[in-house]
Amino acid sequence: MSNEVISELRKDYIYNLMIKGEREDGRAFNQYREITIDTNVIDKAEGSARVKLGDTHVVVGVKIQPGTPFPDTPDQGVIITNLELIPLASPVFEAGPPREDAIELARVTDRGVRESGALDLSKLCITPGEKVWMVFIDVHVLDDGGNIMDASALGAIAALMTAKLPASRFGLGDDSVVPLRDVPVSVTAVEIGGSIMLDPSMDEESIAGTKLTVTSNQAGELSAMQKSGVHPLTTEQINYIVDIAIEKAKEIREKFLVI
Amino acid sequence: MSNEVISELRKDYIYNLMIKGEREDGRAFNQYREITIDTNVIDKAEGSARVKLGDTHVVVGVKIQPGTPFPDTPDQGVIITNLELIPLASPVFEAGPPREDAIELARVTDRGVRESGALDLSKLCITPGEKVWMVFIDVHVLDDGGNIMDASALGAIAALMTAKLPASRFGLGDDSVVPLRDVPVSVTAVEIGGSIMLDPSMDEESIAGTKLTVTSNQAGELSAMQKSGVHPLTTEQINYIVDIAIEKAKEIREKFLVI
Amino acid sequence: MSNEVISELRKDYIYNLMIKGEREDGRAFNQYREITIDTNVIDKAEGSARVKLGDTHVVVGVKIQPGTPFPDTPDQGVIITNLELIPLASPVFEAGPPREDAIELARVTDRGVRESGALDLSKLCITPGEKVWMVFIDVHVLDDGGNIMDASALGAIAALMTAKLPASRFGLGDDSVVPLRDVPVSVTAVEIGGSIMLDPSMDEESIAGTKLTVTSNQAGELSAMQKSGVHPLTTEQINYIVDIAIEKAKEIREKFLVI
Amino acid sequence: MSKPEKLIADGVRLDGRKPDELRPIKIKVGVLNRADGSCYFEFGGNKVIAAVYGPREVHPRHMQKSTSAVVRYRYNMASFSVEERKRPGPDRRSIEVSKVSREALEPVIFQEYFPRSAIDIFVEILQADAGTRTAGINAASIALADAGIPMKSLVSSCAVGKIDDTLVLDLNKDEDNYGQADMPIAMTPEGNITLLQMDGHLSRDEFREALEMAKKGCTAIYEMQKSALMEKYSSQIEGDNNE
Amino acid sequence: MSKPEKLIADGVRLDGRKPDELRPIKIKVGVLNRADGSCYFEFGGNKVIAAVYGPREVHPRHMQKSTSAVVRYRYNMASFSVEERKRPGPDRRSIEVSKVSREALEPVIFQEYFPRSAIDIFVEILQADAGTRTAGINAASIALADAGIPMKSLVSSCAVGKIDDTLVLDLNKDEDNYGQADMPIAMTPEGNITLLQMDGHLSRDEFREALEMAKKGCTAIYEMQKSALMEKYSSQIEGDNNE
Amino acid sequence: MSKPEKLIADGVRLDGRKPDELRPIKIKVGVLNRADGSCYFEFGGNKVIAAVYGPREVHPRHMQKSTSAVVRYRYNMASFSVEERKRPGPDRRSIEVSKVSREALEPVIFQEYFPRSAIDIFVEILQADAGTRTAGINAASIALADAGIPMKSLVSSCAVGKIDDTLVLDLNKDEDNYGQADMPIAMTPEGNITLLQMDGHLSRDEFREALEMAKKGCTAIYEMQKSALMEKYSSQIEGDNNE
Repeated sequence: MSNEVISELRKDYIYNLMIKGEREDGRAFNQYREITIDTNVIDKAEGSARVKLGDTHVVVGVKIQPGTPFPDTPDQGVIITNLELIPLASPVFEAGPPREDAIELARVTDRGVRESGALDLSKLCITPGEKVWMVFIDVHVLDDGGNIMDASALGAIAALMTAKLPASRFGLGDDSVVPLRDVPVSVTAVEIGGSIMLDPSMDEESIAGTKLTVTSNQAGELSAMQKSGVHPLTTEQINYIVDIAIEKAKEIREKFLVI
Repeated sequence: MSNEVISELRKDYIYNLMIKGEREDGRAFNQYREITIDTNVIDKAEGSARVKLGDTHVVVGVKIQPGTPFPDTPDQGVIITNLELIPLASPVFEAGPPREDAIELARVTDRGVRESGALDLSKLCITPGEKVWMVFIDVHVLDDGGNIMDASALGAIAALMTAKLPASRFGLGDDSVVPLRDVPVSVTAVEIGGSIMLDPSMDEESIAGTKLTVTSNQAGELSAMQKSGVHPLTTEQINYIVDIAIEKAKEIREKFLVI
Repeated sequence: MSNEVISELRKDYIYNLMIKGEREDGRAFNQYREITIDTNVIDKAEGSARVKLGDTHVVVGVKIQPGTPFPDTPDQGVIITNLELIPLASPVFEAGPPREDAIELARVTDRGVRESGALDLSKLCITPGEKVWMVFIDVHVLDDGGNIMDASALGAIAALMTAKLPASRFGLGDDSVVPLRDVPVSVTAVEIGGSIMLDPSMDEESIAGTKLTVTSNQAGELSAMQKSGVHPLTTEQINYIVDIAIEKAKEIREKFLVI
Repeated sequence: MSKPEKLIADGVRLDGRKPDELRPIKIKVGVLNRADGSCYFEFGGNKVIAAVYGPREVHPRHMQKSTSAVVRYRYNMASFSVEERKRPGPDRRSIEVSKVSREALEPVIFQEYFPRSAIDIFVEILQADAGTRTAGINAASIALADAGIPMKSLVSSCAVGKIDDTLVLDLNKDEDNYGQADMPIAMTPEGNITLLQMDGHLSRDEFREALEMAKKGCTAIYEMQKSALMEKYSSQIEGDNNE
Repeated sequence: MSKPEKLIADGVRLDGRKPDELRPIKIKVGVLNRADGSCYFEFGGNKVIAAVYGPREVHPRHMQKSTSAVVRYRYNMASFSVEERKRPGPDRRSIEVSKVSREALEPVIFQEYFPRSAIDIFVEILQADAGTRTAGINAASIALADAGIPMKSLVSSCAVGKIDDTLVLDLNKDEDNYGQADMPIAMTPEGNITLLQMDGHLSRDEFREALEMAKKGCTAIYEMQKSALMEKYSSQIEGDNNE
Repeated sequence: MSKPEKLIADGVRLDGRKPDELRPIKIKVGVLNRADGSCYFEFGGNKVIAAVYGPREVHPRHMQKSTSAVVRYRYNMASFSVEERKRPGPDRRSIEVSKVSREALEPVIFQEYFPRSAIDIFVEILQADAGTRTAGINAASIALADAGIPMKSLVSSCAVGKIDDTLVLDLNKDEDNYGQADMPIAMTPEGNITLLQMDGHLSRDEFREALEMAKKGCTAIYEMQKSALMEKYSSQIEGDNNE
């Protein structure tokens, strides 16, 4: 995606550091950059969060409105996750319909929430077959400093944790909290020249052969995974990433996402 | 928009004339080109008008159909104004979705009608919250000779003045006239090298630094304004334009738009 | 469309053969290539057919679902025919919205079915004004060996002949066969240098000045026609094509489309 | 209008025409200032305007042809041209009509005179009443001549249809809605067919008869097209003499 | 909120402001890492962020101008910025707002310094509360300065409206919904008007008064814009001295 | 089908398979005339066809890479391939599937042999029954070989899922709808994982076990892919000898 914005010299520099077991910002291979999460930053949204993950900056807004259920799940609410890589956030992003990178990020963010069962969709039913709550999770990327994936997933769950069902606005009774029952956390690793690092910076991401995102739940079990990028991974690498991702997710959850 | 179609020589010619207080077609600075308005030119439309303003030629058709009101105005009719700069009308127009020029023209035409209160939207309600009259104002530009803006606005109000609500066709009682209660007129001025001229020709428009459209109502008061173009205007220039625009609108209204 | 993929040498070769009354594959001018039709090839579709016409290969799937009738035909079912020239089928096809060739093929296929009255639309009404059967005929072209037109039309009628109304799946009673009352067959001729040939191969199609498709029904009467391409035809040529097309359609119908 | 009992009675159609009678035609040449050539064409209730630009540069450039001009044709219906408002922009029908209309005119244009150029034909349907594509081709043909595009001949176009088992020339909207067949053609003065479409139901013999009827209609239209161009041309000559 | 009985009483507006009082403004300069210049701007309930990239290469290349930079402006509302979720992507309103906002800023940019280049301005509305276009222009103006784009001056923007027959500065959402007129302007420090739109109902005299009121509002905003830039600049100087 | 009480009983699945058993596979190589390489692949109820064109010129040209071929992959579902008719054209799901499928195959293609070229892979799903992406990758891998594209190895793909708390190979549609987890992978014969996705619920240990089960499935598929290619190759040799 952003291959062009990093010079060959810089690539060599990072690569050589890596061989010595170091990263450009001095982090350990399994160390995240500084995380800041502020919630309720957008009053007009039913839930919202601003996440800063190092230089990466995303705002996630959750809008909730009544709508029609899907025919095959008449008694379940609907989650719709959207992510835009707007040109404000990076010189390499372009205006226009979302491209495959943005679509993949949106869909993996969505699966993290959906497959972990974090949202109890059956509690989002208003009238079976007719009216359910539609939960729109919109991820707005403002600054791409690398690893948008984890920032988006963090923002999505943090925004949901503070979101309200706006029942009173639609004459549907009192407002209530969104029925959350798990707190999934996504952890992304990159493989660079055989080494595995967590939470890649933009430069690291741009020279990585492949990324693996592992989303795990409160029980320390897997909810979603996605390999992205052309370099293959060995079974050992995958198992290693899964192990540290689950641990790291636990750490992040306990530190930033206490209900 | 059409900067490219006018040669440097021609620009100089017009500019030099202007310095002498003259225009290429001999008009006074505050004089309009010849206006011709024919109404009921399209039988299939509920209202229609063909406007010729000098070399500029537009046809406006008004279609009226029942539809659903907007949720926030359940007891009001809906106005939808559309304008296309079709490639038939000028060598510089292109096929495809409307571009910013066409969108601006459509929206300013729309605001002229809407903000003047010309249409009594509450009388366009059929069943509150369920069914209202949708008034589609479609401006079809056939020949761009400059100042499409004023020709469109003239065509829109002239078409509305002759339009009927086609109630009988939809089994909703007898046809009736469209509930009009004002006759807004848009007057556009351009600023060229510090001078102000009304009703720019195509060449004048293409060398003008900026345009100001002023829409005023029967009471001689302002309903809508739009500055378009990159050159700034001084307060004095704006006040001057507002004054002559209101007068000119009165003249045009009395001559061409008698109910 | 595919002018570019055939070399000048090859054009000359075919042209010279044609002057001697021969075709590249040895066929007579009014002879079709080998036809194979397999039906019920897609279990998920309500009806389906795979047609091989020489090197040309299409799969037609018919999906049938309840939907809303058009306002002006409240008691009639709806036919929607779609055809895609997907890039898998030819080096000259491109991804993206269907282009004029694909749209023309789809619309002529549609008219063949529709105008012959093959489908009794009044029997596809479920609740007048509210619910009717929507019959989607989707033509998937897999290999373009020339004369996609006739292969599509054959596939469409063959798929319809085996299609079922899936009433039980929608709680609308028992499944039943689609109400067919005619078997239209399209026959396409090309004009090359004054000669008329049926069922053009890809190379013949690409050098032909014009095509004429004639769809006729069981009674040997005309249901639809379409001239396509820039070369004019004389009255004599047209009458000749109509005559042989009706005969050829009869042959094909009797051999391949027995109800 | 709901389906009338009879569309033709005693050889007279609902609008008073005989079976082989065209609707009234009104032609104005050169009605637009910006276009290189233009024509306003009324054909019964159809009101269409055609404009021609070119030969001119081709954008995007990859559409250029190295040995001839590219001819482009855009048939477009105004939103207000029909009973039910039409959404602006091209739909599948207008894309097909544009294609066959272009192919109806290409054979008479000397495209090889203008390699790497475009000849753009724009046809706007301001009011539609059955037969818009034929009205558009008639208008476009005149607009091409008005633009000075070298042509082998004009092209003329009209339809034949079948109503109440009778072949009739030039269907109007009601006849089209409730008729049994519709067959638009376009033709050069030499009788070469450049457009032929048909839908509905015609026997082989009816088809032959319909084709002959349509050709007569085209011949009549051709005379009107020629007159309209001659009139404009001669008035220009006069104008030149008066100067 | 449904229409309140009065929007202003005893010279005090529903949110407690006086007629000629702006909503609170909060400015942060240089909030983004990737952009060449950026600004976060809170204007009452509006939260907007502007980024500037450039001068940089123009893609697609045919948009290049040979003698000056191309200025592009993309105003975009986040889906969650409004009460009813907005569909992502540009609509007709945002295309118009982008156009007039770009024209509000172009006069102060030395475009001729950067032929064949692009100066891209992106404005994201994270939360909307009436006046988003004016907030966006204020933010963009600072972001341009932050990006080091040579400018003749800043541009400042605010609206004047009419509620209960009274002219008031800087409408909030309720005043906008239930008011009688809204008139956003943008202005250079010298008093040149670079944006002017108006809709609703104003007499000629009200208009003149409104324009003066708006100009005063712009002047006040200009001071805040200047301070915010000075603050960032001086903190940088300090930072440099501390090194 | 509504949710059955049990998806697996006594170690036997509803379709009669054992937990680690693949659905029947049918492979035909070289089924298309126009494509450079092609493969028809049936995988249980899935019917997919893959075509490969290339190396060939890249359009639009700005997508060219100067040091290697561009690999493009278009996964597309026929409208009639599923129970509810699918609207034609790409949707968000198919764009994601295309991306990860391309990335599953790129590692085995010698892209650097063909700078400035494109290798285009088209996969059409004619009938879908869970596992379409894995069927598509298997088909595409063979089509690449059939097209003579130089490859390090084939790629094989299948999924492991969890139903009734039991890990099973290669979910069918009902198992997918009512199961607890689905994990498609793709693998080279050397065991390198080129695609890995997962959703649902798996413990760490289940994941490890699932990965091993999937690898066994891929190995079995690899043998079938090889046989299909060998068969075509040897029949060609025979054909050549007979000439």
